[in-house]
Amino acid sequence: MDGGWQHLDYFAFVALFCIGLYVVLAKSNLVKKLLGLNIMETSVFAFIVTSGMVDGGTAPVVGPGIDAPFASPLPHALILTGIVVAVSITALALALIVEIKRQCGTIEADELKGAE
Amino acid sequence: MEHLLPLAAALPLVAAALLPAVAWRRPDAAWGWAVAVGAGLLGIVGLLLRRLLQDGPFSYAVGGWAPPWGIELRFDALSAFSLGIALVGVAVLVFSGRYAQAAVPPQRRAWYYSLLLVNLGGLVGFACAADLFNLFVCMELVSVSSYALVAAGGGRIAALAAFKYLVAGAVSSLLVLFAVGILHALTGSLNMADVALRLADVEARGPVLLALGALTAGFMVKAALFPLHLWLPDAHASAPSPVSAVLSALVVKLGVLGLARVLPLFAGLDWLVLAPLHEGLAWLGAIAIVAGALAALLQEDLKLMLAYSTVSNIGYIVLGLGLATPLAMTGGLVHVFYHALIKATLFLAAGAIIHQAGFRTLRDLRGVGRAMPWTGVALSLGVLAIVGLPPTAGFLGKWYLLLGALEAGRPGFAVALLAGALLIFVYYLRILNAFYFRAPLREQILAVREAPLSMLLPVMALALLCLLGGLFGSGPVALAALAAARLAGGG
Amino acid sequence: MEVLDIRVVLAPGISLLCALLVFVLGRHDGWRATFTLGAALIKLVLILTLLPGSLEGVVYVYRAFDFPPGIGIAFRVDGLGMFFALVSSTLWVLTTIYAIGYMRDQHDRVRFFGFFALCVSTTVGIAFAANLLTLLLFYELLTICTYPLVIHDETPAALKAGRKYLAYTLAGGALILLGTVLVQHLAGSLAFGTGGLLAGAAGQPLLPLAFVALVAGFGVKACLMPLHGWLPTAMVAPTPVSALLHAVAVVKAGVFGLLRVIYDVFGVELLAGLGYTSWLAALAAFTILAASFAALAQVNFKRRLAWSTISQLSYIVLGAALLTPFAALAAIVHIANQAFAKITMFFVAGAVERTTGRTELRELTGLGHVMPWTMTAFTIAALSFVGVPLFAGFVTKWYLSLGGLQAGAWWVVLLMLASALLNAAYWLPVVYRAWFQPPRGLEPGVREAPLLLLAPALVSAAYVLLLGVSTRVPGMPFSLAEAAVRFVSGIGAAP
Amino acid sequence: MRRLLTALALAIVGAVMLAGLAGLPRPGDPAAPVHTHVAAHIVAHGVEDTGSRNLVTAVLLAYRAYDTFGEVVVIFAALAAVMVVLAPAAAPPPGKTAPPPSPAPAVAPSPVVGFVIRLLAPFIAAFAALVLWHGEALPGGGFQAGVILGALLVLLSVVMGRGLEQPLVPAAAARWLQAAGPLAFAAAMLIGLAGAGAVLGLPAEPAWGRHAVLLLLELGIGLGGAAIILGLYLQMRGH
Repeated sequence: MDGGWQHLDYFAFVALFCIGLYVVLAKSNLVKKLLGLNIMETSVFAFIVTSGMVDGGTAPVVGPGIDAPFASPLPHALILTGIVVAVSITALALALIVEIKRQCGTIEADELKGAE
Repeated sequence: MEHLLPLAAALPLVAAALLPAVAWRRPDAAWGWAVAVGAGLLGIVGLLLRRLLQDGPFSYAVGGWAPPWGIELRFDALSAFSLGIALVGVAVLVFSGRYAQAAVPPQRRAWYYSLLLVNLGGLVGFACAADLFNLFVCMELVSVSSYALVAAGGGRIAALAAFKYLVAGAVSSLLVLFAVGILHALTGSLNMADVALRLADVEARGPVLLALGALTAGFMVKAALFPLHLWLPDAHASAPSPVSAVLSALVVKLGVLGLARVLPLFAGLDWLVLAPLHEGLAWLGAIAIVAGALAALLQEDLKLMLAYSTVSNIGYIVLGLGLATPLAMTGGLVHVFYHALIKATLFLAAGAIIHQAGFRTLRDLRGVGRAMPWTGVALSLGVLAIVGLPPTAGFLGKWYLLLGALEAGRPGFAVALLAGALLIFVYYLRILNAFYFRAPLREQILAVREAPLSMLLPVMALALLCLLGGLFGSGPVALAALAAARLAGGG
Repeated sequence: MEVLDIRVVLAPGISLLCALLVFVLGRHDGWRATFTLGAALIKLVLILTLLPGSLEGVVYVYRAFDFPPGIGIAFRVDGLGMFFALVSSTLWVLTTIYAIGYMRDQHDRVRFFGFFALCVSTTVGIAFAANLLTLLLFYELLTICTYPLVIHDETPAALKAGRKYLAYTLAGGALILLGTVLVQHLAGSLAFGTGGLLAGAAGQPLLPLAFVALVAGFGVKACLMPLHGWLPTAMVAPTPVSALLHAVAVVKAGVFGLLRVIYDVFGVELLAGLGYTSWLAALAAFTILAASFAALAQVNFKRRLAWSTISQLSYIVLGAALLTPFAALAAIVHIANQAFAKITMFFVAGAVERTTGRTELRELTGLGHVMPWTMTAFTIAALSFVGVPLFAGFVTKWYLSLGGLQAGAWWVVLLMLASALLNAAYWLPVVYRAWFQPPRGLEPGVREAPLLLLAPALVSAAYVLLLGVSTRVPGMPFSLAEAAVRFVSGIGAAP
Repeated sequence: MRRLLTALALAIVGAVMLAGLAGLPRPGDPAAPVHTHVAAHIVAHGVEDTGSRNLVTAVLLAYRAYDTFGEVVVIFAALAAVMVVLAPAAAPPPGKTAPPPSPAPAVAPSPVVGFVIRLLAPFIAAFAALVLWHGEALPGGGFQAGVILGALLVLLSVVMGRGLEQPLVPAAAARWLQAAGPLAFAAAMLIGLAGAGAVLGLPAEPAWGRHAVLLLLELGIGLGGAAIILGLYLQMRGH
């Protein structure tokens, strides 16, 4: 807690995370739930990338004439993986929504509960 | 020889990707391919296990990059759960041969086997991971394949359950990823041993607590620990039976193993007292035992009963982790392994019965035990084992948990555990009564035939393991005690 | 002296093998009868070969499985276990012959005889258990194996009785498990034969809990009031099953477990210091009287037998709770005395029911004229219950009184007298009416019971007489009981 | 009411998270452990160790190649998952009409769009190749190239009206291409085992060996990714 708030970036992350979680919990439409999930995912990715940045740094590509401080390459690699996972889950979720729509005729969670 | 460790997970994963291409011209080849890969996995795990028993835990630096720069894999006593994964995996794959013909539409079948292999590979990778992010990736391999497998059989309930499972699973995965991010930001490392070492020097308390909370919550959802179990019953009950077996026997254990992996990270911190967390886990576990058993008691659907019983059994395991004495944790971890075998037996036997009879509620299935004597024997053995009757495998976990509760000076938990066990007995008795001692309601039941050999064989083999696993259970117990000692000793 | 001997596992193993054979090949009546009877005889012979050694004080042991690691499923034949095994395997032969006759033309005979054999296998397992966990294991298995027998008729009443039976016995099993875990926790071991596992644990706060859990757990099957409720309900089972429940296996497993708890787990010295057993003795005394009064009120033959069993079992509990050598002798001997007398009664009840269709006590009137042999057996058993000298029951009452006096509890003598009177009150009138009143309302063709039903009853009745008169004959059960008492450490040699 | 409670609960969650995160090192602080430990090692030795100037690539394909392998399988699993969920069930559920087989796109793309895309196609493909090829030296790499190539294939499928029954890539070949990523990694595992003595290691000899391995991996990831994206599109198009 060195001297007050130097963490505004994290504030944005928390706000995004909570918005996403709210959408997941409160929205009835399954597509909106999925969007909320994506917002949450984005927020976590942003958090991890943020934690790897450095003041005045550049992308970690070494070459002639580039030797400033580099942003940590590790979070970038992690987040690339994370994004791929998120995309995969989104694809699967969309497929499930299509299937639910075809089988039940609706994608509203409230109506689905009644239909069960 | 040591190179087998990275290949254990890689074999099913690569084979999974190749399977649709291999099976494109010859759809029948999919099953044979999958079974062969499962057998190969079992062989590799067997070799790894032999080395573990001979030389103790061993590590592998993938790509030759020494930890913490690269990814380390580690095969220790906790990783020995791989044996359970491989055994259940082979049984499920063999069983699927006939079952999938009826339950999975032909155009989905190759993909179904492919996803099963991805699932098994991810599980083995998870059990052997010594790197936080690797742990996460393996968890996602398991999760993505599990969500989809739930819906593999088709049907509206399955699709809805899969979606529910997906949302709960994705949020919990995010929590874990978030915690991994925090730990990385605090220590600059991802290797678990390294993180634990460097975390001890971290002064900031807030982020550490937040990471601990996020990890615990995330893995609790994965483990379906009461009250975060709501996604489980529908998903496990509506999936095709072999998938239910994998989910209930193996996939929920991910959460428990994950907890057992990450909690020691925090053991080196002087200021952090884990006792309240343990206390909370113990209570949740005890409540889960009773609540899961009560919920199971109210079910009429055979597979829903089994699904709720999983909630109850996860309670046993978590109670063991929460009591946090060596004996209690031994009990919990032994039950991780044996519950996998037992629940797989039960779900596969139930699957065979539902497959042959075409009914799935206890009322409709009355009298089916006489029509399918061998499957019935397997199911009965599984029931006796899950109830924890000596000398079956299910008793070992219960025994050490009880001793552990006394060791911790908490006889109250021992009594709760016994009460839960009695409740469990009551609802399994309903199954046996319906199958053997009640007159059939449906006349079709009388014409039901015994399951085909490819289904019967894996079920019988697993059932036999439930029995013999208890009688010759000193090996798993010794391994669990080893893992428990490491956990209790602070990693 | 401990001797490693494979016969110790063979004895329960033979019944297990028999059960498997019956399940797999038992569709044919002849084969099934051969397996069952053959196994019963082989086992009896096997146990008899162990007898001479046992009488000399040899303890046979065998360790089977390391389950759970460090404790193990192990077998050990000492005097007490030998006595129980001998009684149950002798009775198994008789019950098997009887059951073959009784179950003719019944449904699901394969299942019946399969589980029947399993029950006996587990009973011998209980008798030969070398530690508390092995005892618990077979005790639980016995519960499971008797369930299909209790609900054999599959009527709603049978299923209800089965549920009640399981609810009681499984709860009891859970209590025993709790007690076992407590003992392991307190003593660090579960092995019998040390004359008191918990001897070093005096003063531990969990000790009373362990005692209550174990006594209540075994008390369920021993029908200690108020845990007796399942037994009268379970009377819906076929008669051989009732015989099995009452005489051979289930209830005896309960009292046997209590004896183990008192003599081997806690030990006489520790219990004498703790004083818990005076409560147990009081409870047993109450059960003896209350169950006798309840028996008086019954008009159905089998139900009166059920209450009589509850009363008789508490003789054994009382004997153990008094903690004196004579009382211990009475307790052990009564395992046999009650078993043979009671099984005679059940054989008679079943024979009468199968031959005449009669199940009520007043319907026995005059049957002595039609079925003299059957009613002779009945009379012998009744006199034994009353405690007439030269009959088996007298031996128990005599030594129990002596044991009571040894313990300074003079009220035991009065209790024995009162119990004898009550027994007389509910058995002798039946005997009188059977012999000295004319038969009423019998169909003309009714004759003596068929040989398969009659012979076991007569043999066991003869045994009742033998037990009563042969207390000084070496090699008879009584001498074995004496040997057993000598080995129950802390009690000292019987005279 | 329920929404209010949810919002309230989330506000608490947010507050807890903020309070926890406040203790983290300031983002951008060069002295933070993120920069001084593993990352510092990679920055210092990455080029020398792996031969890749792009350190993200070095992490992805060398230091943490095992994770990337898992990631590639996750993409494949996504395809398998969508296939398992959406592939037509043999018999339609009773009471429901079978879905119409692969309906034509509701709006036919205008000829202008079609022409422009066909015109651009070679350039897009070349761009994908560039991104892939330079993945070791510039920001970019297999994943990015795969996405570009996949998008191209999807666009072409749209304008040419190609559906499941007549795909751009023949189905049998597509199955192998979809497995390209895991296959490339499997090959790299064996090469590493033979050439470097460790699964997924980079061979020291010959000099071009490790470049070849990295390129192989990039290629596998790119082609596999593109094939999977096309497969996903085709499967979803039917609905």
